[in-house]
Amino acid sequence: MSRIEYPANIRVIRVMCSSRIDPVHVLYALKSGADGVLVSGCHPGDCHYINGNHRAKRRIILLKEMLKQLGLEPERVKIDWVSASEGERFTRIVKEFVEELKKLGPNPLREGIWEV
Amino acid sequence: MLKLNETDRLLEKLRESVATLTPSVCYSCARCSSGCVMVEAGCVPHSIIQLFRLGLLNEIERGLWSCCQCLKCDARCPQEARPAMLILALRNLLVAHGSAPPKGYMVMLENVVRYATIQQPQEVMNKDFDFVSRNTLGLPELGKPANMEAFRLNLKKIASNLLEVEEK
Amino acid sequence: MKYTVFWGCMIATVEYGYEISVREVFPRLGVELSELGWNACCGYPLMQVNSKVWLYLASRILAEAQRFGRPLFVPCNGCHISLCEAQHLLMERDEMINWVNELLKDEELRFDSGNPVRILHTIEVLHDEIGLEKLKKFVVKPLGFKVACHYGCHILRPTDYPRVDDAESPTKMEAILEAIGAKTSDYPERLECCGAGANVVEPELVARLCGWKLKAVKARGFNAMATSCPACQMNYDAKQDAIMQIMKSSEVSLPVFYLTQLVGLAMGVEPRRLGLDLNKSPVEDLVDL
Amino acid sequence: MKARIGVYVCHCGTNIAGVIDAEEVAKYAATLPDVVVARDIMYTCSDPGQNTIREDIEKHGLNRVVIAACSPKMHENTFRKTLESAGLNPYLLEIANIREQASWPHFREREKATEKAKALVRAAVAKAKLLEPLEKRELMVEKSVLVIGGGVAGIQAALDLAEAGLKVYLVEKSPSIGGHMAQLNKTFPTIDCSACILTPRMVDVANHPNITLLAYSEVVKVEGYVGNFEVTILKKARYVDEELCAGCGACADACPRKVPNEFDVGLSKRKAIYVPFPQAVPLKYTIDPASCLYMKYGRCKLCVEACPRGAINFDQKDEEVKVKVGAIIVAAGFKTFDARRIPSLGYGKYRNVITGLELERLSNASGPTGGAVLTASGEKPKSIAFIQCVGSRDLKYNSWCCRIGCMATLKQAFLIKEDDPDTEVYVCHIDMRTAGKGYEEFYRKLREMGVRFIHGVPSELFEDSDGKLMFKVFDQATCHMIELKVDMVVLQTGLEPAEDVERLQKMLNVSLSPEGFFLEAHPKLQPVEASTRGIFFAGCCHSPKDIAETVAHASAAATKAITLLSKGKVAVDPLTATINPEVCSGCEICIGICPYRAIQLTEYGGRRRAKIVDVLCQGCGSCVAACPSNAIEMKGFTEKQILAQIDALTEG
Repeated sequence: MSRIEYPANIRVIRVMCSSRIDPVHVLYALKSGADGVLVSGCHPGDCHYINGNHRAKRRIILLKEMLKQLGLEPERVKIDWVSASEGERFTRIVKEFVEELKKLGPNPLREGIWEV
Repeated sequence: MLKLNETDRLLEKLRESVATLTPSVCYSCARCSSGCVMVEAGCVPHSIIQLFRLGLLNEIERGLWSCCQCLKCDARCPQEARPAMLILALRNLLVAHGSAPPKGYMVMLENVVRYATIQQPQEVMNKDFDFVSRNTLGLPELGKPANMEAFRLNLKKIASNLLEVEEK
Repeated sequence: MKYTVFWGCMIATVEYGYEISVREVFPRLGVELSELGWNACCGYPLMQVNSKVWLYLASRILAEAQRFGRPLFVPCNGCHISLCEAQHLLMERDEMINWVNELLKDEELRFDSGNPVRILHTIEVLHDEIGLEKLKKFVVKPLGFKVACHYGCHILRPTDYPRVDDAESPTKMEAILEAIGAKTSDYPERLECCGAGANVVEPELVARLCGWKLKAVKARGFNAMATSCPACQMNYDAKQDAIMQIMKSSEVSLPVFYLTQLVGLAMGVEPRRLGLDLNKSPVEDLVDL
Repeated sequence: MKARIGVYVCHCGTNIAGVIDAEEVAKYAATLPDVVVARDIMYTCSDPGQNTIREDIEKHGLNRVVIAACSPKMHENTFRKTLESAGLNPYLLEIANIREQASWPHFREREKATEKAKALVRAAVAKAKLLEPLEKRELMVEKSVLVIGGGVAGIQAALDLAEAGLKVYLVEKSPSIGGHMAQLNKTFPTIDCSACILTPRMVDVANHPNITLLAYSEVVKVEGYVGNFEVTILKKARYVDEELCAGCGACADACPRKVPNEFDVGLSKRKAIYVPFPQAVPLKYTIDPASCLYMKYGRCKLCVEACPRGAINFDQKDEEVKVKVGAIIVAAGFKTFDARRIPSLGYGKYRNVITGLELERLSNASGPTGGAVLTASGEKPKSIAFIQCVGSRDLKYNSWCCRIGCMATLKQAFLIKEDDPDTEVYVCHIDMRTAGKGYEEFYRKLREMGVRFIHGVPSELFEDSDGKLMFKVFDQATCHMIELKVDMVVLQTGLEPAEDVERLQKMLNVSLSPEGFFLEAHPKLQPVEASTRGIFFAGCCHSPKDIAETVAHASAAATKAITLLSKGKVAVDPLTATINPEVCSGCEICIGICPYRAIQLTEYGGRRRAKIVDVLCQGCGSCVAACPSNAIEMKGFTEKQILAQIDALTEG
């Protein structure tokens, strides 16, 4: 990827396809104190694994609904599409997401205010 | 021999204010200048971009005010470098830093402060060689802004440097 | 169709032919025009020396227009780009709105970003609002002669917000002229600028530029030229004598009309009621004054 | 067995160490639980780097290796081999990508980058602890290859493959192979006749026993995976029996219908029954149903009467052909930029503004004018101006360089000057790009021949009433506006992705670069491979190329396919899903989810249970996340491993 800067406070976990991501992983990350979780996959219609990204999208949308019910900001979870050649797009998405999370403030789960 | 005045503070200001424009992407294909109607008057858009990048501001001033802002260069530039916008920004900044704009602009500005329009309604000659005015043509009077005082104050606030110079 | 009209400086102080013909023609086509109540500079020429002056002047017109709740009809190309660009800038950047509204307070005006103004140019009113089919119904004297369209730069460019027609292949003006029975066609010099923006510093070069285009239009077999911008009209029409002197040539002599004057003629309006006696170019070659 | 982990932090020269304190990261790694040895190494992928790892495995009895370096896409395989050679299962490796994910994007924040690198290493160690040895799978492969596209790239690839003994299916959508090269007159810089060097190869294709040529056909469906693709090809009806047609042309002589000839870019006419050009391969006539009078109006059939062999058959139907292949080479070519999109240059409006490809046909002896370059009024132009980069290097259209426009113009200028040295030739250019063997020399020659180069491009063209073209161009060499009036203007239009690229991309499940060309797996080291195994790219569908580069690229693609298929089997990653039948409830949710239809129902202990078909599973993990019983596990990306990574990354 090209050397384009993005905020240094994101940590990456590699999976082969966004559809490998279980909503449980996202909840687990939030519970463990991550301020937000970005799920990034191939563009719709351009999935390396045919249609895994659609599955991932459906799961994340449902998860966001659940977060609402739990009283946690659904904006803490985001799914977006970035192909291997779109360094600039990735950077933009990460920057925007980090900005959004900064506005939301720290994850209440981290402060131990809450228990799931 | 041209000298690079990299340390010029004005240049820094200029760079800052045109940061949103992208003159750095120009690679001098000269499509802008080839289509420019004011090249004859010393306005060569791609040269202006290059002079700006090299910091040769004194060279830029020549020809800068000839641009007629038809925006053709902006529309045709293959790299979207927007030469006309750069020229506009440079004009603004030179004026802001004390360089006098061509007289015609000052006349318009003073008239706007005085009458709200760039000039007062003129008498014009018709085909019968009679002078006619809005009134004789039956055109209604177009008023001035309701609060001319506030209008003038605002303009003086915004364009203080230009208008003060004039008052002296 | 009810619009608020903003005339701007050039039309209201010297290019009366445009105002007269609009006032004569538009009501006949079912357009109701209400006045803004005052006239003031749209800021466009002053953008060159101080963009803030421009933004202030343009915003106050937009703010005033918002009060009327009608689309704003702007017959001048310069005013059109000025107001469109100012609104584009205001809608994009909140800090601009705050700056402008701070100034407008003293004038008891306020720009409301939730209520953008629909800004319409003459060509848009005739082509998009009234429509060609309706326009054709008013034609009683199809023009018959061949007219070259001169759009003027500022209703076509820039390309980063919507303009009146396509920047490289506009068609609306030709369509209007054909609807009123004129002949027209594309010609290579069609999109060339009249140079009005440089009148302040390079009047002679601008004159030669206009002369070159008039000559080309004539050589290509057109009987007249139509404009829809007071600055362009002034260059091609009012300055034609000066151009002839500078170019030392009579080949540049050509009738130049406002688009609305031609529409009026086709509708059977008496030429003087369209301000045609104010045109400096030899319009009498085609029209009985 | 207790995990004994070795951690290697790579400097990657200054790529990583220029930003990240590799030594500190290594020191930190040494403090992590189960880490036995941690080192920083200048180039871990180099021989000495790999040797260090091997020695450590032996000396310290390492049973897991963590490498903090570049993207796993770069060197995961390299290091797996390192482990294997040291007797360790290659899947006991975990890579922390501290280059693309830390040193590159955070090069201005050294401390934060180092912190991030530590976190990524911590996560990799946490995952490594839970890694399990996996066994590679081997698949049998079909020793045959599908080549999509019959231009010079497809022809070259097909011949190379066929010579190597592989069975080749060459699919071309138009009635003849040959592609753009068949349309060209001469080739630069040697001025070889394009057809003379291409047509013998076309004939070779037709005659080669290992090549099945499917012209006038399109690939409509691709299923399967590396080594075992199942391809459906639609063979369009020619309405002419290929077996019977002898290519005599009596039918075309009789056909009354004339339509613009695509091969001559519309500069000449062809009949409704036609061959695109006389040297077409296969030399079989085709009826174009859109223009055939009989097919449109039900009357005519003059061709049927004329054909001495009764080859014409209006009842012919499109036909589906299914083939099995082990690899696919995509050689789908390009299209030229439509100059109408830039109205200011007057193409389509002014008669004497033509494109480079049109000039190619005009100057070709087999072209519409028999090789004479003529203006619209049929006269020989006394002056010609070339305008470069039309639709290229332009953000509004195609941002990239077309790579061949400069040389194509030089070649065309050469032919014009050679024909008549008195013809004035102007070239308006941005930069002249003539990198290539013998290219710069050719450029020099053209300057010697008196071609006038103008450093600048015009903004617009005007047509004078005499049909001549006038334009102004600002020449940077003289700093003057130059006004020109010429008889003909040639727009050297750019190259862009072919029309059906997106259809192919979806069908083949491969990626496109932002420009819309096919994206290779690695720009330097895998220039012909798709990221989907078993698929290769050749020629201009991958990026603009001249003929020499296209041929080299096509041969490279063929070689890669030959290498892949030569052993008769391929090893594939063991990173597949597995289902624990004890836990599975047989709900079948996973079956509907799997995009590869790799899950089947089987009997287990008298009950219906889902089971993964190993060879079909591609390891996406879709089913794992969907399984409500947590019965599915993903090798290499297990639930425990992922949660351990999350724990490690959210720590601190």
